[in-house]
Amino acid sequence: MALYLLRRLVQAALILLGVSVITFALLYLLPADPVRQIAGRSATVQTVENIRRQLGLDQPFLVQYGRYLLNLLQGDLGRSYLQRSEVAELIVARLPATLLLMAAGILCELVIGIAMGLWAAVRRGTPTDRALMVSSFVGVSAPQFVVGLLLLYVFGVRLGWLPISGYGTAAHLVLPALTLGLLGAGWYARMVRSSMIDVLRQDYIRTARAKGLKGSTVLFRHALPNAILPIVAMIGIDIGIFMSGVVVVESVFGWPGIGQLAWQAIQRVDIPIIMGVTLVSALAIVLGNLLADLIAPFIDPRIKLR
Amino acid sequence: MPGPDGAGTAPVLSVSNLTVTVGGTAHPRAVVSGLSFDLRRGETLCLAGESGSGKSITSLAIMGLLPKPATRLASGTIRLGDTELTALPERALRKIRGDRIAMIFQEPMTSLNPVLSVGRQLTETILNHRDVSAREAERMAVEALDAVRIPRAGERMKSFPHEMSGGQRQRVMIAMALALRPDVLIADEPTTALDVTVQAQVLDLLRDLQKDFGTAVLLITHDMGVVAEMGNRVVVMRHGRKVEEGETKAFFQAQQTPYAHELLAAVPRIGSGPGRQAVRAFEKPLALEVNGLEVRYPGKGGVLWGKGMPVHAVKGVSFNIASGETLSLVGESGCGKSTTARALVGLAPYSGDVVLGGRNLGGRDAAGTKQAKRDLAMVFQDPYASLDPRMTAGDLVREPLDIHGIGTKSERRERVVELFERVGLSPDAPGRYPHEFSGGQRQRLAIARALALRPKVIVADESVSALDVSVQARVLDLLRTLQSEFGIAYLFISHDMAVVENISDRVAVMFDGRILETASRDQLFSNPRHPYTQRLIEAVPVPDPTRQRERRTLVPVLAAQGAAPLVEVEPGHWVATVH
Amino acid sequence: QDAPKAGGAITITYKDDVATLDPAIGYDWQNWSMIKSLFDALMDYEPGTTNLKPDLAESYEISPDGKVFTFKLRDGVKFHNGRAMTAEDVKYTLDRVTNPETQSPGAGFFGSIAGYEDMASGKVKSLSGVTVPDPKTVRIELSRPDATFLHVMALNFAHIVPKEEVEKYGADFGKHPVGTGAFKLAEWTLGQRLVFEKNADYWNKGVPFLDQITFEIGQEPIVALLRLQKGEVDIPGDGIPPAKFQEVMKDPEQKARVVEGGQLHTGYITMNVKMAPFDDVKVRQAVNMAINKDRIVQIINGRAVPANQPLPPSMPGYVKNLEGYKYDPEAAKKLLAEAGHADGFETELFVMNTDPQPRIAQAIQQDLAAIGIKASIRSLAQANVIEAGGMENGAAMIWSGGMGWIADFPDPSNFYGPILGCAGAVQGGWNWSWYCNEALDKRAAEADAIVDPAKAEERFAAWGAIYSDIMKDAPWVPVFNEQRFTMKSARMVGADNLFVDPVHIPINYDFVSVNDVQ
Amino acid sequence: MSEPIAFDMTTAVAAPPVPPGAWRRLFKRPLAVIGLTIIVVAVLGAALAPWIAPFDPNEQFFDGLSLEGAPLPPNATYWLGTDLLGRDLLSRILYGARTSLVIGIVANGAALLIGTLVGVTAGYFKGFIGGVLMRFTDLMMAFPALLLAICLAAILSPSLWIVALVIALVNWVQVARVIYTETSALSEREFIAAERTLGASGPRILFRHILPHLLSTVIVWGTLGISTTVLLEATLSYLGVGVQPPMASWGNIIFENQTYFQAAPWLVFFPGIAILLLALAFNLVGDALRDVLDPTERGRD
Ligand SMILES: Nc1ncnc2c1ncn2[C@@H]1O[C@H](COP(=O)(O)OP(=O)(O)OP(=O)(O)O)[C@@H](O)[C@H]1O
Ligand SMILES: Nc1ncnc2c1ncn2[C@@H]1O[C@H](COP(=O)(O)OP(=O)(O)OP(=O)(O)O)[C@@H](O)[C@H]1O
Ligand SMILES: [Mg+2]
Ligand SMILES: [Mg+2]
Repeated sequence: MALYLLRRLVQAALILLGVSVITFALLYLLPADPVRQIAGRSATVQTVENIRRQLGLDQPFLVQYGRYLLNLLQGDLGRSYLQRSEVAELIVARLPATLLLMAAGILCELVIGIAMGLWAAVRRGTPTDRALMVSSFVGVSAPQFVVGLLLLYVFGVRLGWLPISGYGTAAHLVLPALTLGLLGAGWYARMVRSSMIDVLRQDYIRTARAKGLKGSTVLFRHALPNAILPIVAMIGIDIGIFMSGVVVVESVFGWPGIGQLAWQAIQRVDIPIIMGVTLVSALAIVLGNLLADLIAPFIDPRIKLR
Repeated sequence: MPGPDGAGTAPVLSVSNLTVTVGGTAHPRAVVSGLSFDLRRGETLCLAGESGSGKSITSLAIMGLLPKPATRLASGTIRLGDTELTALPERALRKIRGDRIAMIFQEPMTSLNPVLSVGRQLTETILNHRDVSAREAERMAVEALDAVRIPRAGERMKSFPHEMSGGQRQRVMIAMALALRPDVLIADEPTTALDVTVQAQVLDLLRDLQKDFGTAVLLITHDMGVVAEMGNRVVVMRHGRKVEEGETKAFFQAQQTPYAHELLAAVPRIGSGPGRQAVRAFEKPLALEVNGLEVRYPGKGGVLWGKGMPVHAVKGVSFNIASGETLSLVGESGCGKSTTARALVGLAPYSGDVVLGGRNLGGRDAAGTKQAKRDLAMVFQDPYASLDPRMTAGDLVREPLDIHGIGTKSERRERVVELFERVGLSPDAPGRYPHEFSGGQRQRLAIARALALRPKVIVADESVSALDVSVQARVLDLLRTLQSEFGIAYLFISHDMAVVENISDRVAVMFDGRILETASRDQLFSNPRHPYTQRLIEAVPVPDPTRQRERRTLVPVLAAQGAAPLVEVEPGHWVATVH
Repeated sequence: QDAPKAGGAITITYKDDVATLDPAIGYDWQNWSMIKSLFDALMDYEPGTTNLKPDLAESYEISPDGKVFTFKLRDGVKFHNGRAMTAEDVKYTLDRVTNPETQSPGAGFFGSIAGYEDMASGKVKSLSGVTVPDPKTVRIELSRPDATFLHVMALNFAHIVPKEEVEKYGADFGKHPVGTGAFKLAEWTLGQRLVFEKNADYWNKGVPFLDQITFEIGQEPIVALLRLQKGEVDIPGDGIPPAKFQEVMKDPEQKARVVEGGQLHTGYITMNVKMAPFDDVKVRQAVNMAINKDRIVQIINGRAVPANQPLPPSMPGYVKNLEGYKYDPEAAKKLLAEAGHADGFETELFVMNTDPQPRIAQAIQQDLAAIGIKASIRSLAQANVIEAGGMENGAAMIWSGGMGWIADFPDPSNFYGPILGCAGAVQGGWNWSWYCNEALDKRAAEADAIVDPAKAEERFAAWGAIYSDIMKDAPWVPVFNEQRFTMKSARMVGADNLFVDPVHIPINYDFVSVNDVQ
Repeated sequence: MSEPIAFDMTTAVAAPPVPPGAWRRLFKRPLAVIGLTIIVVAVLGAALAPWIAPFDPNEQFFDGLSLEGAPLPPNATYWLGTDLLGRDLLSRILYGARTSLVIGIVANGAALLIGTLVGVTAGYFKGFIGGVLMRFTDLMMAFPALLLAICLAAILSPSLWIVALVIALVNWVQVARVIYTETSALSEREFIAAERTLGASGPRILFRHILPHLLSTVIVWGTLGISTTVLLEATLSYLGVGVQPPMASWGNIIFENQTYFQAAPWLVFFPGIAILLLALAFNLVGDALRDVLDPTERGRD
């Protein structure tokens, strides 16, 4: 087991290395010159070349990457070209918000999604089931911006129950998390429904019912754990989605997450920030997936880690 | 013989005119029709009858757990005391289930929740119906496990179903049903997967329960020995109808219908099997040679850190089988029989040598693998779990032929039809899916599958235990015929000593991962040397209610034995030295 | 209007993060005026206007040849850290901004100071043209006469920084700005908010009025407007979002709080004169005649006025009576035919990808199609468009929207050099039409040599002529000049021109106030 | 052993009705028929757009905007209203179906296919192959898709097929993850062990025994994927990969206009409904298909 963990951690490091090479290469190939972004529109050619030399962007790719890697190994993510501050500092400032939103968003998705999925599976084939199906598709097909703004309008402006935007208190978290939850719940609902339908007709469910267990116990204790495995995998995926940014929701609710930072950096080829955000989110994704794999045997004891 | 305590009193459970159909409303087909019977307090009613006759469906109907949407209760009433169950809302039914009526299901593997520990599944029932603390529930659960003779019950609470042997799972099911001392216990083939020693204990337990609490038992079994031993009354079913009903004693003395007569006649009895000459290993080429086989299951521990003690399930087993020979492996539940079988077919990593037709399977190359699989087939202990639920029976049986590219399409189809016929499955069976069969029918499906390739060796794990005697007889016949036709060697794993006596050339007795005694069938049955073997043979229930009740010696658990070497006490008869 | 009351706090929102508050580096439109409030320069403009006035300089003198500027510094100016500002700080500031290691995007503005070349090439660490005769005097010598130099000294890049603080924070100075301005930075929570606090020690007594300004960042403009309507926000920094513009303008109550003003901005289409068929002046003229500017203005809800020359109307030098190219597709077609493109041709139109730019590009595309030019749109991120524009054969046509020219300072010369002069028509330059007219370059240099303030009108006229002549060659299609619409909360007071200050965008923080304080 | 007893089960249980072909059963389900109809309508609408669209989708009508430049709500001339440039929304939705169907069906289908193959293979063959495949999946997942898209956009000239490619390249990863997890659980089931002892080859077990059990998951991801990919296309187009203005797609109509959803709700509502209907239609057909192919559903009326 410890060996497995060790192996996976080594693999994780390799994956991060791979991500860094590819990203760096893509940014290198990108037909947009970060130096010109730094130098601004009034810069002379000489200024541009000066800056290029200072940043080492005139060096061949391997030299540039090698230097980046060397710094990275020392924990240095470099300085942003345009913000002129430590990338690590910028990311650390926004990481708590992102993690918080991620946790709350995933929680919302899970609660809404699993509830919908269970309900639909139990009421399979009835109008309830169909209504739930339509709602999950509405959630998935709806543009984030519109949903976010609608919620904000209703609960923030009209009813005034919740703050319109910002970050800080639990009340601020509700709307953005709910928006993400409503949008993502469709996936969970459909997945839960489909695995639950498979599980509900297994013999052991019959056993559980024969024991006279309550419907909810049968559902939550016996059926759900058997159906939840793909859901765990989906949480791993969601971590990726949240980390690489839920830009739209973040900006609607003024949420100081990593998504906005990344989006602005991408628009303006701020390579150190792009690299930093990519690596941090890659780390989260790799760890998230590792966690999902580690949890799997707990959920289904027949699965062995290999 | 002790009469039922409450004989003559009003029935606790009364089924009348029960009809269950399958196939939806468009094309209904009755699988139980017009069935009526009463079950009184403290009484044991045995429901006997051939495989597929509707026994399990009847019991499910009583529980209100008929599989939807395939089956439907078309008509009839089921009364528990004064309560009409068919009309009861789910809520009220729930209160009754598990508490007043408990059920032991036929297939133990699929009937236990794979992701919950055994302990949790047990305590939950208790907590659900009794107002006790979690600790108390746990204590009761361990007690129940002890009662069904699960060794080290306290530790076993943490096990998951897949970590237990077939018999152990079955005992967990029984423990679950018995834990709350229900009024009515429906037991669907409760002891089929159990070796005779444990079977005897479980039956005793049922009897005690009946004595102490007046529990009424509806016992579904095809084992006439069990019927004779346990039943107060017998109901014989066929094709979904009741063909005969009567007091057990009277039933065994004289049957009213020819069908019942045939049924009893077909029961294999120890000492009545056809005389078979043991095939000596040197006379025919060896089909399978096993040397020093050991299997360990990785132990449980924290998922992240440390390892638990590995389970040493098979501790150095050696035997060989000549082609055309049948070697039976007997032994109590959990002694490692299935594990040995799984190791042979490559499903459990092992150490030691397995030599099939001169080739050591331990180091098989890719080309050898496929041939080896063709030559060595396995029939799994739990047929339902081993059949792909999304394939039709026909496809399942044809599949081995497809895999190995045997014959043309039409030849394959013919072979499949033939196989179905030979294992006694109806012509419509190929189009049906596994869940649409009865337990016994599934087992036949699994046998047909193994036979499809005409392998050199077949490992049959409790392959006839779920079959009613008539089908059992037929299948055993089939196995024998094929053996003489193609020289197939069988490794026959069973706990049913009568069947073993019937089919084997030689017998190996296994205990706690080791072989204690091997001998030819005649030697073993006439002259068992090891005390364990002796008790095993003694414990076999006999289909004669008059003879049964006297012979009641419990088999004590043997103290764990060291690796005692086998000694040849007479030619071909080896016994572990007893300390 | 009552006299402005002192006190109170306001909240302003922005969508994009504030990158830095280092005056040598900040060049985004949201930090531009923040820096102006934290720092001061020798020169500034009168609030709400484009009229230059001395600021930290008490007075200045220009030598007759226009090459030597001598600034006398004001007394009693203190940095936020309490130290008095001296002439050495001015020199330090100018040395720092021109030092290549600072990587200032504004370094080029100081090109006329003597010794700039040596600085830029890294040979020296100090501008030889800047000297400090005494602690209250700075003498700046130019290598050539430069009529815009006073404007340059009012640029953010020339805002004075204290050496010790810069050295203390090093590269992080932009996050810890210390200046002499009316406000000082009280709090900066990365990615969330900046809080400015009134500088009680400000040399200009009575200013600022507000005690505190909070800038909230990362806020969608639509949401900012909602919050404004709820009274949580005083100024939505990104303006009224297009989607809400009509709703606001239709509501008299809200409309009353919108201030409209001109902007030193021109939106234009560049045509790459090095790429066929735009190397033919007739084709470029035809395109000029093909564009229906009124329609485009309509598409953006009338938030601009149609343009016919590079300079915006509020810029000195704007030629009021220039005829320009009238919208006339028929004539355009004829002209195209004359150029040998009777059947039109295919080309590409680059555009930045944020709304409403792609929409405007589509309107242009349709106008071009009407005269037979099939332009396919490449809608890309800003950086990619800029990159394409800076390559000789990179982009045939670019719609400048979103990257367009907003003047750094209100002087006509600012629209020429990098974007229409030969200097910008190089690899990586900003002259996306690659138009290079040596003769005009010479006339531009001559115009900028007219340093005598008395001759300003003459100089403006010279520039006007230059731009008129450029339009004859038609390297651009000037499409419109954007108008600014600033919306404010009801409690904010101040002259309208403070809310559409041409230099302080969006508003002049130092001079606005709120009316709900006692 | 004496005479075998007669096995006259045939008489006991009448043979069930011959199971009709899966397709025929499918067509018997009203919901499936509705779904199929919607799909056919969408495909026809896209294919016949030049003939049935009332207007040129790219023409900016002078009377398509109000004097202040506001788009027009649905009216007699422009049935679904006009967009911010005065173009006919109905025509744009019809033409946009071409793009969106390619994305939602082809690109999404490709992603589904790749993801399923990778996930199933990795889940079944644990060991080296599985490890490598899953780590590759992790790598792809950890890698910022948007960046890849931007680079492709800048390097290649944008086209529908590029965006389809990018979407397929990006979206398979998640499918692979989920399928992988389910496969690893499935491959521990006893019947898979039974198949192995029969000598069934890896591919056979994968495709004949494991895949059918994954059908429902595949359907879920496939149908929900339609919505997400169609919307993703808009993001990619925005970044310059894929279709460029003025070419319409359902996604980019929404994307361009979403800030106007209060001022001009029809601009978001109609294309949104189109996406929703398409995804729902596929889901209806998928669910029905799954039921038809699922043996345990027999007998459900
Ligand atoms: N879901 C189903 N769909 C169709 N037929 C079914 C279904 N379940 C059971 N049957 C059929 O109903 C009949 C009765 O089945 P049942 O399980 O009651 O048999 P049984 O008497 O318990 O046999 P066994 O001893 O083999 O377990 C069998 O012929 C079986 O094939
Ligand atoms: N996957 C597993 N992990 C851990 N222990 C296991 C596992 N499978 C089986 N065991 C243990 O190994 C022992 C031998 O099991 P096996 O299945 O071989 O018994 P068996 O002789 O076939 O018994 P039965 O007659 O009840 O089927 C049992 O104690 C069982 O609990
Ligand atoms: Mg049965
Ligand atoms: Mg076993």
